[in-house]
Amino acid sequence: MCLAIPARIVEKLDGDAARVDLGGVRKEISLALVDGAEVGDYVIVHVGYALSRLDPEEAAKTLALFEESGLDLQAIAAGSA
Amino acid sequence: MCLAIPARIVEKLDGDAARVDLGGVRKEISLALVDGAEVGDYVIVHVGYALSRLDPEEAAKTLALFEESGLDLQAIAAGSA
Amino acid sequence: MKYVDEFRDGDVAAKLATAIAREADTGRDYAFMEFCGGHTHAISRYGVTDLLPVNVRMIHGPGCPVCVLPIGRIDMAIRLVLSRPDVILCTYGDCLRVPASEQLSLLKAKARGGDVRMVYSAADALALASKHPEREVVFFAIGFETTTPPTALVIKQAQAIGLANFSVICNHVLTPSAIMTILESPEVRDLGTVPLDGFIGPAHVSTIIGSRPYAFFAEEYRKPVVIAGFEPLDVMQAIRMLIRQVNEGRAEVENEFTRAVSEDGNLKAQALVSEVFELRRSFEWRGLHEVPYSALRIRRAFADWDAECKFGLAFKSVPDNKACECGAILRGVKTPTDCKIFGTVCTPENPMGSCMVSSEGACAAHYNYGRFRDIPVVAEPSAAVS
Amino acid sequence: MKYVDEFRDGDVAAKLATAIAREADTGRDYAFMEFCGGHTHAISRYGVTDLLPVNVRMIHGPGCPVCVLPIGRIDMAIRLVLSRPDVILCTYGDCLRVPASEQLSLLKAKARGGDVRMVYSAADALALASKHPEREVVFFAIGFETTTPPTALVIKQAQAIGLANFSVICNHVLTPSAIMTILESPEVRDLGTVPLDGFIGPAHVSTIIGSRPYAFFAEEYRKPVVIAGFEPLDVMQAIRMLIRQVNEGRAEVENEFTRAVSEDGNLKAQALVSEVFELRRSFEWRGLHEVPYSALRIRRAFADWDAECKFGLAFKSVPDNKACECGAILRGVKTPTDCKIFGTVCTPENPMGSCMVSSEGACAAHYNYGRFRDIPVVAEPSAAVS
Amino acid sequence: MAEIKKGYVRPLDLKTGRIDMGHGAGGKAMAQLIDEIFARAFANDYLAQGDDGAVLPAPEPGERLVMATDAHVVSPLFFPGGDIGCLSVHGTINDVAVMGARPLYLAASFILEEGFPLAELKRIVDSMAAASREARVPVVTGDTKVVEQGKGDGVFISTTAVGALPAGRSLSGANAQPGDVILVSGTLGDHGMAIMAQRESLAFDSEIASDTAALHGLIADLLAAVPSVRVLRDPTRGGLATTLNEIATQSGVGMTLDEKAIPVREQVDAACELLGLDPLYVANEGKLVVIVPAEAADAALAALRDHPLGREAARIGEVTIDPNCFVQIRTGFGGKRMVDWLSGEQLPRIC
Amino acid sequence: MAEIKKGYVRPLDLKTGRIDMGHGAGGKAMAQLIDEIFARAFANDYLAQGDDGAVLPAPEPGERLVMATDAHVVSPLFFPGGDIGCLSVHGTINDVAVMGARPLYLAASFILEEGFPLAELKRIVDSMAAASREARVPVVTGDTKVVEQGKGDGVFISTTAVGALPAGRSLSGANAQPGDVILVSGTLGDHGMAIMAQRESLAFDSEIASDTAALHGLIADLLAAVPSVRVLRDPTRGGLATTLNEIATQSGVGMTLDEKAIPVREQVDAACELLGLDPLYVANEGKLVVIVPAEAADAALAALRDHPLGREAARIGEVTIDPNCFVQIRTGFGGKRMVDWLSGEQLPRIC
Ligand code: SF4
Ligand code: SF4
Ligand SMILES: [Mg+2]
Ligand SMILES: [Mg+2]
Ligand SMILES: [Mg+2]
Ligand SMILES: [Mg+2]
Ligand SMILES: [Mg+2]
Ligand SMILES: [Mg+2]
Ligand SMILES: [Mg+2]
Ligand SMILES: [Mg+2]
Ligand SMILES: [Mg+2]
Ligand SMILES: [Mg+2]
Repeated sequence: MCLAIPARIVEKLDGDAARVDLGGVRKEISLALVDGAEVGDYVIVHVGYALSRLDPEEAAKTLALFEESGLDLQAIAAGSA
Repeated sequence: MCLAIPARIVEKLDGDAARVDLGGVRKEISLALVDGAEVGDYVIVHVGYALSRLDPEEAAKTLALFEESGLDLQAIAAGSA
Repeated sequence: MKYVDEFRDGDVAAKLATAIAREADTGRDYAFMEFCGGHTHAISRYGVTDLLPVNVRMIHGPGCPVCVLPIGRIDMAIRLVLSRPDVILCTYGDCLRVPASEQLSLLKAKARGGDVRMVYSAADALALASKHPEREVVFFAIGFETTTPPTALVIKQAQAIGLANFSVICNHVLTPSAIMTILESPEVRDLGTVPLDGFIGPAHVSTIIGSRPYAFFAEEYRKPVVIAGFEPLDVMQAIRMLIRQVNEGRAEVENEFTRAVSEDGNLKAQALVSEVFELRRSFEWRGLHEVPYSALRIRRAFADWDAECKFGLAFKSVPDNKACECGAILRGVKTPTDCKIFGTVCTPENPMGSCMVSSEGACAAHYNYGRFRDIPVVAEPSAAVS
Repeated sequence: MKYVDEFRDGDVAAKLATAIAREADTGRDYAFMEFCGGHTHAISRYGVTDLLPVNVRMIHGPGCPVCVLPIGRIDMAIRLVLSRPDVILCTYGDCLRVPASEQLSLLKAKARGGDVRMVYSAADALALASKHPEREVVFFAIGFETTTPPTALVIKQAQAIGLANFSVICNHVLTPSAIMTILESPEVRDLGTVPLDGFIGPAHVSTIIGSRPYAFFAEEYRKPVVIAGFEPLDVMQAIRMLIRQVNEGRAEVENEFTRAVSEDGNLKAQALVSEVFELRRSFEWRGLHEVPYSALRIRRAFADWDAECKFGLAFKSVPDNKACECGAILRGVKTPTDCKIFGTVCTPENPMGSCMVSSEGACAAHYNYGRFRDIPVVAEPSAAVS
Repeated sequence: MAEIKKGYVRPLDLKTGRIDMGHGAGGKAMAQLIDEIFARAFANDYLAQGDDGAVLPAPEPGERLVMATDAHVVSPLFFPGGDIGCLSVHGTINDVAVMGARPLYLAASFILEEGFPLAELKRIVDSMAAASREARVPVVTGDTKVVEQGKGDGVFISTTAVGALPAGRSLSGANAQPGDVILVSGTLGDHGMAIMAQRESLAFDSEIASDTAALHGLIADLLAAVPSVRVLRDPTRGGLATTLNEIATQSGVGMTLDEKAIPVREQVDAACELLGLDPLYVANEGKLVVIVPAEAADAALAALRDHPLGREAARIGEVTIDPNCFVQIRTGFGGKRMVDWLSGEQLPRIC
Repeated sequence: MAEIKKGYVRPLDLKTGRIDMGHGAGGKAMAQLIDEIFARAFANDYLAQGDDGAVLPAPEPGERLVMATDAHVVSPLFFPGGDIGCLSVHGTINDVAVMGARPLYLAASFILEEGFPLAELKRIVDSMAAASREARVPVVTGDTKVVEQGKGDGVFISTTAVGALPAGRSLSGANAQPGDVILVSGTLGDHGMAIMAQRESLAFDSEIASDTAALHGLIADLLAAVPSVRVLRDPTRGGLATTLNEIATQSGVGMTLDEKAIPVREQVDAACELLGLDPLYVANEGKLVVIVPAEAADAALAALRDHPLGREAARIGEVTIDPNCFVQIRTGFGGKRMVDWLSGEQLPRIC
């Protein structure tokens, strides 16, 4: 449920409005539900509203966690598991 | 101006309404503007309203007047004009 | 169709034609005005001209409600329907194509989104208002005395049932005032540029007003009047009766249409009309300018159903197209072919003046039915009628 | 697409698959419920099942707002829009096909003349109301905590600008109550017919409510919860984290979706929601029957924008199609293929139950993406992926 | 269409069902609609190919192709004497047939309005299929689109017919020559008046029925008897008057008609009087205008009258020399006037 | 159409004029509209015959006819990459071309809504004429109807194309065989997404343009290089997914696709993510699905890539044995799933 997608703020518009970019597609959304989002930030967009900012560091950490499996595999190969 | 056509009343309906016949075509009209029109009478119909009753005797007289020309022609032929 | 076909009989027509030819004095010209578009239409539609002697000339009068409706009245209706999406403007089919300002017409206003609907009868407009209580239904009423009583009736009915969303733009006009205007025109009265030997009087208008109102013209202006039906034999017979009056030096009101017209007319309808309407001090007629006491407006007591009051509509006079000769044609001063743009810029497709709109208009009648006469026929292998 | 494509990487998926296979104890089965349709969709759409060991089974939960919307709520909206031509009913595309009574749906009500419009955003519904002051614009709002704040916002905006022709039918429901209901169900709690070793917790709901609300379940019911994003790698990682908790005997709330979810969630959105909405004592969920304190209604202060008050709408509970097993499926008790009419009478073309509507519904996901698995493949000349 | 293996098990609800947007979206709902309404009614081998286009036998050697198309937008959809379904078959077949060609194939495209009752759609398609069978001109390919409510008017049907024109045959509106005789195959104005009688704003009662019919049988008989026919045309929109003006203009000739000779049913005549219309401008959907050399006129008239659709055929006038291309008429009254093109729309008038 | 001698002297007002009911009534106003907008734009000898049907040279001896029709009802009428005019030419030509036939002639019927601006009509017709000239497929006959405001949607255009199919050539959706290879001629979903971007309710900005194009040139090159092609089809409404399911069902086979190999532009992909749609179900108007025997796949791919319309052609899957006629896909993620028919309409979703 709750289809939402991370998009990058490319322009802040009047009021709470902002323009976001997703793979070259631009759409006007509302920032009324998040504080402090700035141009360049990624926000999670749902039904035309940003729900939260996306934390790039946490994203990188999560991606690194996925790769843990690779590390473990090496450990297995080394017979240490 | 004032396109109007003689049609025969074939049925009296509720209120002032009546059904008239013109060459086999039937249409509902209003008799609100004429008094005393009955089934069988011809009325002059304009924009869905009967404007007056048509007097069959007068119609016959007028047709006869047209033919006067024929009588005169005979008179001419007889050299009396 | 009984009482129709008998009055269109070609054999009788031939006999009447012979009679007219015989009775007309070859030593003089006769010029008669058929006041009504209905007569104009019959003359063109049935080719009556072909059956008349060359010295009998028919002049088309202003008796076509569409033709005399001034631009400003249509503009008023267009402004209303285009500015108020809640308005349904209904009117008779005849009005839809009348040219108004800015190259618009009610038909074109419809194409621009106005809710304009054609009705067959005033009663249909009333029914529409009952059916659409959430809309404002405005009936754009036109017509001479013939068409006025139905309008009076629906206004009374709307009042009786308290139908608040119905109203009427009243454009009803009066025949006698128009005839008077023509008789008073300098061309007829003083200059004599329009020779006028008599009138064919209205058929269906007279079913309502009777034959009496014409007596004044016959007496005061010494013009014979013959009230005639709208079938072609009626017209021919009326011409014959007018020729006789002229020949005999009479100027009387005669009634050829006795099968439907009495001296008094329809008193019930007359009473209804005077209950609902009153005279306007003055009203603009296309071609005749302002004509005093020539039209009706809705009485105060029925003001709630008077769209002009209800919506605060203001009439603004708009001059005709400069090239258009409608005015002169309606007064009998000119004929359609005198107009420089007849048949070129002005056609039934793109009428510049109102006489090109209704098939009763002098220009449209000549364009649709008669313009072949303006062009010499090169050759014709098959014989035409003699 | 940054932050999207990285989380769909097939090479990483293969490594994660190996890791899961290695970490899963072959001596036991694992049954996890993904609460959200978003996860259900990701699993089906990307074929995640193919990458899981056979002893890891995913149970689809009730986390699809379309699937849990009871027939009676849609009926209410249909009755309104069909009985009042002045109403424009707008809603998200997802709601249009949900089957209601009398073989209707909002889409079919539209075909019957109801003015039903799809909007992309609650803001579009508000804009529609400003644009059509002569109409009543009713927004049929559905969704979990994710979709609720935008609805709260437009209600506040309507109040601020005094937009009297806008109102909302509020169907917003709450995730924790639904999870609780499942955990309290006899099948899970007493009968043990639904083995449930842990939950994948909502992604976008949690951006709003944060991770804290799940602590109760972990502690009280001893079930591990991993909040995860809706991309397929997120799902796989969450499964791996759940397997680890099970293996290690832990029952904690873990957060895989730290890039967007904090412990507290979006406090601004939470404040807005509690300003505009209050708890309903009870609300019907499709498949779960009445669930206490599981939904929101519009507060008294905003009653003018509450369509249920404004139009006096009454909810009438309507039983599901008898053959439909949606309820059992939503509680994890049955799977789509347990339903006798799955894929025959009930298809996405003619859904009998709501699980066949949204592509997040368990039945639709299995029908659209997975039903080839139910049928033995005869032969296949080209090699499939291993 | 190919037999589409049903991913749907429940048949269409032909009693209370209605068209929704899904029926035009290209997916399963559309496949089912096509399968259960269109393919079933039109059933023929060409349509059964189920591809984007139908593969069809070409005309005989030496023959040329004739192609004609018409959009049908009639309101009401059902009227005395027919409906939009059979009309859409006849209207296009006739345009091919008046060129002297054998109509071979029909293509049909439907624009359906959301909310349109399936029961009415089925009635229309069945009527269309019956007309196509009777005419022996199969509907070999088709298309269906759905538009939102308020953006259509129930059903619009565009049909295109392809026919084969025998070598050496040349019929064209440009072929009329001074001295030729003008015939019509029967009474005029029936179709248009049958439609107008149904309009809410005009409603009157009559027995007037549309004359909608496929004319290729009548034309085949006529051409077999009188190969020298120069022009054939079906006087549809704009009526006889407009059709004759078109031909006069195309051929650079004039025409003179005899009003008394033009066949018009009494009720059509009466309805025209009521509404202030002229039957010469009222549409026909099963009538033929024939122009033949004078010497062949009697034979042509006889051939027309031998066919059930030509029983009331009449000789109505002659072609004349006229660089102005005017069509004139001798009125029944004894005068003469022009018969011009239809101007604008035929609107009922009060004056 | 014949040169209609003008009973009108004032040209159409192409700046501010609008369609009114008179333009469809069959009289002079219609003649002028046809003359000044349609005949002028489409100008060709067949149309100039001015009769009810066009007389046309038949196909070469031994060739068969192919006939296809489509109604076009797109909204908005103008969109990035095209408009309803060129679309209506391409859409129908393509249906004839995918049968392997040379498209020869087009018939076009227009349903215009009262009030539609003449300027826009002219733009559309000019675009249609340009597409027809470029494709060298003339519009040989046509029809125009006008419907009242609120009973149409600006302009609907139904086109029918006739083509000639060389002897011995047989392309059909029923020809796919297990082991065959599936190709597409380029990126998917461009047309549908270009349209959706314009919808008021969804509006987003992108550089996505419709791919609308006539494919018969590309097809001619392909068939010249690889005569063994078994199936061609243009994946229009319902997208690639529905087209492949149709073919699978017609041929009684299964298919397996490789998701990674399917070309989709980044912006189309992104727009689909935003709206919750799947590019495999989004319409194309200038793309080709090609099914060839495996041994001819490389040659076919090369032939496609040699043509400007096939630069981004790709091999996307294989035909399998499957009595259930399922289309399956290996996801980029490494799993497998079905790709079913489009169900209902593609609606943007929030969940
Ligand atoms: S031809 Fe036209 S412009 Fe000239 S007088 Fe007649 S109506 Fe007026
Ligand atoms: S297949 Fe349909 S009827 Fe059966 S449980 Fe699923 S939604 Fe309900
Ligand atoms: Mg045609
Ligand atoms: Mg036709
Ligand atoms: Mg024709
Ligand atoms: Mg098609
Ligand atoms: Mg409608
Ligand atoms: Mg097609
Ligand atoms: Mg196509
Ligand atoms: Mg196709
Ligand atoms: Mg046509
Ligand atoms: Mg519209």
